[in-house]
Amino acid sequence: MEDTAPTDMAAPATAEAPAEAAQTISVANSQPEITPDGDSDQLKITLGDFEGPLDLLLYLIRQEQVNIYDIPIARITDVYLRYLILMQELDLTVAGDFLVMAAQLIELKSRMLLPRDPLAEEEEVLDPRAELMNRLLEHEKFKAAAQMLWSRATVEQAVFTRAEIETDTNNPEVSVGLFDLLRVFEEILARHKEEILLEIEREEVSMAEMIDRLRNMVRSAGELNLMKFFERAKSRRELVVAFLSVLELVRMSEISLVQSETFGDIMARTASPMEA
Amino acid sequence: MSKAAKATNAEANPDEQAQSASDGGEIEGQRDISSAELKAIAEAMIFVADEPLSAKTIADVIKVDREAIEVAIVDLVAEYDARNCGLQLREIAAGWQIATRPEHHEQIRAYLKSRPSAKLSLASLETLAVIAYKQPVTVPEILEIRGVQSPSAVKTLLDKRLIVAKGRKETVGRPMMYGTSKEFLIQFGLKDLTELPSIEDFQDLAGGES
Amino acid sequence: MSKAAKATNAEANPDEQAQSASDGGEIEGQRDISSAELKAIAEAMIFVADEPLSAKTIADVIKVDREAIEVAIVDLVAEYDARNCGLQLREIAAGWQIATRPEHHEQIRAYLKSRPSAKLSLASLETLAVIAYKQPVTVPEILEIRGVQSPSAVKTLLDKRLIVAKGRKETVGRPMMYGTSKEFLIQFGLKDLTELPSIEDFQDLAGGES
Repeated sequence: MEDTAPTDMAAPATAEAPAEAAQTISVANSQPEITPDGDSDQLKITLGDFEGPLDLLLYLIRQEQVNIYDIPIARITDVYLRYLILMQELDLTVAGDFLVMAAQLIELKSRMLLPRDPLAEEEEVLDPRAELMNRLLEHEKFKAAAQMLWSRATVEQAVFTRAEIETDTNNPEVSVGLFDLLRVFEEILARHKEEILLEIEREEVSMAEMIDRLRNMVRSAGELNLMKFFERAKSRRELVVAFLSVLELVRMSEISLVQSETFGDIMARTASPMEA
Repeated sequence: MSKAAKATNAEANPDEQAQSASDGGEIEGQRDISSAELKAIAEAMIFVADEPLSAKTIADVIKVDREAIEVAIVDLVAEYDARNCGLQLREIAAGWQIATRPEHHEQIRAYLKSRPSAKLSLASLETLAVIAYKQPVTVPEILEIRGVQSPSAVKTLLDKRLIVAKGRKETVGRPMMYGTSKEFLIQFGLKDLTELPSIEDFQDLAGGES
Repeated sequence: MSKAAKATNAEANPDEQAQSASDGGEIEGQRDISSAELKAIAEAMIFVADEPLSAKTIADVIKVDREAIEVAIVDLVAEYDARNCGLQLREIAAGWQIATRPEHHEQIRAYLKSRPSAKLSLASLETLAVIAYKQPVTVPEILEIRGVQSPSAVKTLLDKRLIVAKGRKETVGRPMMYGTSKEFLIQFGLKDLTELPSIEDFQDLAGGES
């Protein structure tokens, strides 16, 4: 099932077979791995279900076996950036979220290097890492909660209830939520649009009709913005007919085309008697 | 959770296994199933089936002798009758089915009637959607938008008090205009109409893909 | 033809009526109902209901005290457990439901030819966890906690009816708030939201290693 956006990099992929990126997602125990591939310097990468930069960071903190309450920012930043580069080399789309986190880490790293303000009270000096740490801890709590939900759903899937008791099959009933209402409304609108398009397809304007239409419009107004004329076309075919009819009237010297400035609007005018 | 645990290490009681081996005989590629388990499985299967289930079908699915299933079902029927409960296991149309007992039909009918139905047919739902988003709106306008006739859907919605008349439109024929009711807000858990999700709300959600 | 309808064409056994008159107190406008009968009716009603049925609903329909129904249901649950059969009577989503036991899922799946339905992706599950614990919550708030931009998981959850809109938040842009649905309780086997373990219980797991 593919319900994550492509940017989520949710699909596991391996260095050998990036083409399999669309395979199904297994939730439990899917951890990414980086292992040396034989004798070469190449790293073999198995990407896990990284649902974003926080996920990746948590994983790297585990892998590097560092304390989440005292993250060595410089080291983790380096590993994180290395990971992003590897993902790019694998042609995996690195989502913007990952890059934003990279920027935040680099900024954090530089702040950690700054000497502390000696004038500041000891209590007021906040660890610059505190916010990141809190976000990581919060995120990890919800990851654990997600695992709990997953195991509950697994048990529930082994339980069955009785089959639907048949109701009136001619008028199948649906139970309705708020978003059903919106979805249905959108469907109606989409259906409506399709019908309009279908009708236009059927309506065919002949070359002769189009020439008449153009001639009348130019005559009645004295001049006609051709862009406006073309925009009236309801289909590709009608546009072609409109274009041909302009050429035809120019050829017959019934109209002349005027463009007052480069890239300006092109106006069709009744050909002046002098030119006629 | 314990339920999961039960499901995974569902080993039969050794005594029961011995028993079933003696009276059923082992079937190829199938672990022993005790007669108690057979009964439970047959009951569960009859329960989930959407039509009367024959002993043969059950036997085929769990790959045991049909006779074993027939014995299990006869036992089950006796159990149901002995319990004197609200359900019966009965043979109908060459199959087995769990059903309520006839003596409770009055109460069951009363329940089925009492069910609040937030359920609408698709036609009613579509009509309601048009009215909710385009109100106040007349029946001809609804027909135009939906592209299908919907006068009966309007009546259904009026009956369910989900919509109300909102005066007449000052055009030819002065058609009645409809809008959603207070009941509509209650049933859909809305404080007011501004809480209706908009198409933008939906697009924001779908727009995750860059 | 529905199972419920099948129950209609029979008369109550006169003996039972006589018996029921002898025990149990009389309720206004209602004939006497013995406790055995109450149990049977509750069971039958839970069976025909297509969603978990609350004791209150049953009590309202047959016009008896809710306590009486609750007692009957507790008895029924004990009976089901004692029978050690294929079915269980369980409390879920603030109601009662008859369901199969998890240990027979293999055979039932084999019969229904169903495979375990597609599980939610990690993205959807994490989003669902955030919504379950922080509800009502807006999409921006969810994204903030998850640290990812894609809101498509919210749409997936709406499509699967696991979450529902819960009005708008009175802040800039009046974003839609979301919460979990009854379907969520059902699919995750929860009686109600208080049955969810506290999010702080996961604190020990978070950061616990290393």
